Amino acid sequence: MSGRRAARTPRAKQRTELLRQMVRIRRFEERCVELYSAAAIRGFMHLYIGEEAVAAGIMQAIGPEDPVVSTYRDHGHALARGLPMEAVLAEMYGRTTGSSRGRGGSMHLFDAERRFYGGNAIVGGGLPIAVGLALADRMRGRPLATVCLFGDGAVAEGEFHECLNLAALWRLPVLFCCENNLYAMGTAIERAQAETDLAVRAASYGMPAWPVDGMDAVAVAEAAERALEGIRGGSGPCFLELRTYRFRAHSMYDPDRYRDKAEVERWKERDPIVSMIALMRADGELTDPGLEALESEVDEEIAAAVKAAEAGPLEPVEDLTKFVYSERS
Amino acid sequence: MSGRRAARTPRAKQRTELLRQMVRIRRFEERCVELYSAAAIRGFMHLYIGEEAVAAGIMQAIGPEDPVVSTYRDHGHALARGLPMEAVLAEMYGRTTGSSRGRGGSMHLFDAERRFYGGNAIVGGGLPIAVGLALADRMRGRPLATVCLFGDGAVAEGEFHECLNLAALWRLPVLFCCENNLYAMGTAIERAQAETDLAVRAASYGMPAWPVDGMDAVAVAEAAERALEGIRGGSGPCFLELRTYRFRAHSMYDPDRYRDKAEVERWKERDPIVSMIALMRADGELTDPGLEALESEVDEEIAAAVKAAEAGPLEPVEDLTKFVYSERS
Amino acid sequence: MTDTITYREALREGLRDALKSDGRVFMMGEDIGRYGGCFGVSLGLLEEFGPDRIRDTPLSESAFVGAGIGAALGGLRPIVEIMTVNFSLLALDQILNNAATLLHMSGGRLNVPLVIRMTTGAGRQLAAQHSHSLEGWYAHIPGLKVLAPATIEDARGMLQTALLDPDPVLLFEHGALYNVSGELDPAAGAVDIDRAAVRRSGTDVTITAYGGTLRTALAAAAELATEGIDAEVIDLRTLRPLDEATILGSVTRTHRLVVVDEGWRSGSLSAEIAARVAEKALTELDAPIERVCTAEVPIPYAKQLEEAALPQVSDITAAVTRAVG
Amino acid sequence: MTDTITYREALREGLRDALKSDGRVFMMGEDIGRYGGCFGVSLGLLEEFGPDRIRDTPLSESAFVGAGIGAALGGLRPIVEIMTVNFSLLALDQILNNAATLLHMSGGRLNVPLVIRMTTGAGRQLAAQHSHSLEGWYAHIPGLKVLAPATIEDARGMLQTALLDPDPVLLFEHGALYNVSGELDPAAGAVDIDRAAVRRSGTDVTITAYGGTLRTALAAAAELATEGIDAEVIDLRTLRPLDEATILGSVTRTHRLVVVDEGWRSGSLSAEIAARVAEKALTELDAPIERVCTAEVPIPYAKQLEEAALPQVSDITAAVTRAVG
Ligand SMILES: Cc1ncc(C[n+]2csc(CCOP(=O)(O)OP(=O)(O)O)c2C)c(N)n1
Ligand SMILES: Cc1ncc(C[n+]2csc(CCOP(=O)(O)OP(=O)(O)O)c2C)c(N)n1
Ligand SMILES: [Mg+2]
Ligand SMILES: [Mg+2]
Repeated sequence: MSGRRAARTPRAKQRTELLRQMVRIRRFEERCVELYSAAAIRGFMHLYIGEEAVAAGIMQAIGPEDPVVSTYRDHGHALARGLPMEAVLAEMYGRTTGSSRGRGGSMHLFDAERRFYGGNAIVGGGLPIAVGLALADRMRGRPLATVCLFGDGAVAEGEFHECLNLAALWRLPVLFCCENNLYAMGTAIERAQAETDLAVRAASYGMPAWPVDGMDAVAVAEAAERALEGIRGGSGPCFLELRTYRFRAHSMYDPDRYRDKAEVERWKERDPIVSMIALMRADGELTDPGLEALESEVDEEIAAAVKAAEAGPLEPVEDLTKFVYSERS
Repeated sequence: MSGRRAARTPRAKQRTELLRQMVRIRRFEERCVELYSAAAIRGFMHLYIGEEAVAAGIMQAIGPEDPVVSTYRDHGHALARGLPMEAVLAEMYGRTTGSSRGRGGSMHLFDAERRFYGGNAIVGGGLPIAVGLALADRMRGRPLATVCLFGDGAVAEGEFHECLNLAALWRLPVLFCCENNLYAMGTAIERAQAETDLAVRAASYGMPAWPVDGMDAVAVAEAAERALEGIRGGSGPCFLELRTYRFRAHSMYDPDRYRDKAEVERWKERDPIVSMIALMRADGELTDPGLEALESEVDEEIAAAVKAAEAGPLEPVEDLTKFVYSERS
Repeated sequence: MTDTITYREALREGLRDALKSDGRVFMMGEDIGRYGGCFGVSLGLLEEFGPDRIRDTPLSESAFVGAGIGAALGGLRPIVEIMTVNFSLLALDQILNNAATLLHMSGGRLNVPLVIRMTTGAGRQLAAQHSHSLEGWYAHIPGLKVLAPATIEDARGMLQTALLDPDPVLLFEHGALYNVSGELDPAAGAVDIDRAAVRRSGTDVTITAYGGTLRTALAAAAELATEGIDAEVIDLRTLRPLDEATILGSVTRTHRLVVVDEGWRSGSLSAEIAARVAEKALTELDAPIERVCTAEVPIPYAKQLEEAALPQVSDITAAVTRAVG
Repeated sequence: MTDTITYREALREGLRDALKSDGRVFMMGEDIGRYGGCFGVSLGLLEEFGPDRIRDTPLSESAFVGAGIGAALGGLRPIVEIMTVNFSLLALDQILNNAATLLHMSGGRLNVPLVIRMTTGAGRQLAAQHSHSLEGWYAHIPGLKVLAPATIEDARGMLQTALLDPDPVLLFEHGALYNVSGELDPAAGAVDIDRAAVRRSGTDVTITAYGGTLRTALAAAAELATEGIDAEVIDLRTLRPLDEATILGSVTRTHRLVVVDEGWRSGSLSAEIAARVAEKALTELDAPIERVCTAEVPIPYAKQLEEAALPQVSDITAAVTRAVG
């Protein structure tokens, strides 16, 4: 483990952790693509590759009790939040060892203990839930903040508006995190939003709102910390526009015909993992052996997750109707 | 008719017409209250009394082909738009001579010929329709503007947001007219909107938006004219916040417990009809006989409408299922 | 000892009991506080329990219903009021895709102990957009329980049972019932919601009804009795899950079935009841199943048209007469 | 002469025909243009007809469905695509309270000639929020027509008929059908939407199905034939208004009925069909009505669970065997 030696300062520790989470997400999803091709994973699968800095940064900034509400593009959020990779992958395999016992799949990861409330496949559908979670924590006197993640496309939905207004009106502790990757499926933001400066829109509800470089995990973490300070201080919700980009197609079904290849390449030059590695190297916080060790640890974690997922049992069909209603105690 | 002699200048003519419309609405609704007590009118009935300057001003500014989309508080809009009072009242009587053959009642006045598209009892429900009407006129190359009326309460609905964005994005010719009477039923605007300056909110979609004194019919008409100029020039939608007040309860069922009586009295001092009369008198545009003549004309119109409504036939119950689907030709 | 009390007051008592006995319970909805509820059900509760627990919301059905789901996930016991079923469509995505689904979709990891109340039904000349009876439609959705209190006792008691439920429960209150009064033991508490109730026993024909149509069905039964026809009247009470056993048991005794439903005929709950009987008790039937439902029209404003559209006593007696004829 | 063509292509041809032949027709929906439609149905139409007539919308289901209603009122013939039925709940208020209601509520003064297309159904492991079959639920609403093309011919032809209709028409395309191919006369045009179609005639039992379940029903019938059971298979085609006559006629000949429906059993369209038969042809039945529906669960992701939830060939053959047994 000598390669690690470089990482000693708090700053270096923080960056190492951000890097580790981003690499976990990236490599995990690269493996998922193979597993999808091998038909081990089915259904819709939306990759987070390119956007890892957002999940890494946000999840580093929040506490273990802060609720998180995610979308169908949830692998990165779930992993960075601390859901065991085994449970995530087993879910995508449809096994009872999955985080939703195989009933949810890629788009519906849950973890009540880690307060990870899904995994929602209806665009905008998670926002009201986040508002309610924040309300509950506030009414119960718990000084927490709910993190609500959603895309630029969700901003056009009526629920976005209703929820920003309600959270602002009631000064609820919600951190609205808009992952602006410039596209909603094949629709570029200019063709969906009359005002493409999303922070301007959010600010019109009377809450602090600002754009953040979503390709820079440190910037994301710092922005989230600053936002959380205000939220925990009781000043109401806050909105971050995390400017990012997805390197892959919208889903495994998407032929990706609507983007200019050159645009994709330009964004890839800002790969959040590559940038972080470069930064840490420049600051003497990362050595080659250190990086290798980190990567091989991640690879081991992935290999173990695959093995465990494959070994996970399938729910017997007799149990199909379980969990439609709670079992009476 | 010597009393009329005062009204000669274009300005005087315009004001006389505004006054006439406001008096029509006021007296009509006062009569409706009596008719409601006498059980000639039933169901929900929402009075416009106090807000007459808005309908009078807006309808004066638009052309005969411009579509209008209204709410359940639609008597004033309908009358000022030119729907025959007889058809409006017969509708509230539930007669076949009503503007909806008695099927709609107070909340659902329609007139295809005058492009008056209801009368919608779902708060916010008319906004998408207005967007579509504007789209149709634009695609058909007709240089028209759709007027969309709704209350301050509707601003909290998701549809408000979706429609303002869509209209702004597609630069559609819609004049959004928010009748801000400070209450949505019993809920004061401060308890419903995080940002109570509604023009600020609308402007965040990138459209011109400004507040207007909704107790001043001339100001309303001028604002609408200015807005329509831009809209017809192709610059996209516009939003007017018409600051007004309802003097009566929300509906005939409302005990009006949530407002301070002093607040109501303060607003009544700004009665749009009283102010207009005072203004016109001061400018020598209205004489006492002129006012009396105007009022008695209106009273005659109302008396005739009541008579006609009472005489209107009821739809036979055999025709209940008519108009569920169109008759095939 | 019993008190005379209206359906509205019984509901209010149920709400008050719940708010008093469980600190996790709170209410949320449009005009439930300052206004006192659009039908006056929650009048006085704001003053008694304060604005933190009696929350007036903006006109944002999707947001506040969804917030109810979130608050339930967060450990509270929200009672959300949607003014009327007519506006619930704006929140339907939250109800179907989240409230009804989260337990299963999370493999049992998340519960949504949420109660949603709404007014339903026609009969007050409120016209097409304000007269829906969609409770039977909601009863199509797995994961929900759907209750329709038709009596004073159920108005007070069902809410308490609903609040004990770990899963989302929808409560439909018929708008025509609020002013109905009756006797109630002030100490009456939670009621069983698993079983339908035989509100009148009889031997000649089974009439099922619920919510707003129960009184119509009972009136029809009384009229039929004068003609020597002895009708059994079942109050379904819980529309999902249906208490099939009580219905089938009755049909097995009477051999005739008339289903009354304020929903539009095609695809209403009445169809499900008829289908269950046709599947499970076909040979018991001595006459075709009769359904008395609302005509398939958007409800018109004009009084005579609205009356013609809705199930009336005479429609029920005519159907029974056909069935026993 | 016929061409081999997929269901997806047949739909596209139908759209192209409509856009070509009527300048008032235009399309609106999420990702129908640049992306080519989430299932590729509208691929190439943007290039052919331009962005004014092929309009990509923001994610605002209520606004663009309602805008379709407004555009129809304004004299155009909009075809609105809601990506899938799962998202249509967000637009349900517009569909029920405006599209379905305006004609009646205005006393016949306003027409809404609007076509709404959406994908429906499960079977691709998309889990609870992306697997609804709500077409039968929509068939509850007066004022709407509800179509479910199950064949290549109907995929192309129903759209044209729908566009000729002065009232709102909903078209449900089952997601599992897009890649199915078959023969079609390139000149094939509008089809009748008033009648169900007997896709296989038989004498022993009537099986009704529609949309995505038709193929399952036909497969079951083929299997049953090898066992000497001759099933008649009816494709409902139009779910509202139901062609009751064809169903009753068939049952009068076969005396046995199995209703197949991908909706959740309780309150699905299958219930309405069973109810109609129990009302109007009770004495024709020689066996209880059987329903083969989707299990009453939010559809799970795991393959074996999803399969267990949905109607399979073996479920149908088992039901038929019970009915004729
Ligand atoms: C209400 C709704 N409409 C449409 C869809 C189909 N859909 C799934 S993801 C998506 C794009 C969402 O874009 P965005 O919010 O920007 O998130 P991103 O996928 O870019 O992360 C669409 C249209 C859906 N799931 N829900
Ligand atoms: C979607 C919806 N929710 C609730 C209602 C009940 N309701 C009718 S009018 C109204 C208040 C609307 O206030 P506002 O938009 O300000 O219009 P105003 O009545 O003041 O003219 C409410 C809550 C409704 N009709 N529709
Ligand atoms: Mg995006
Ligand atoms: Mg208002």
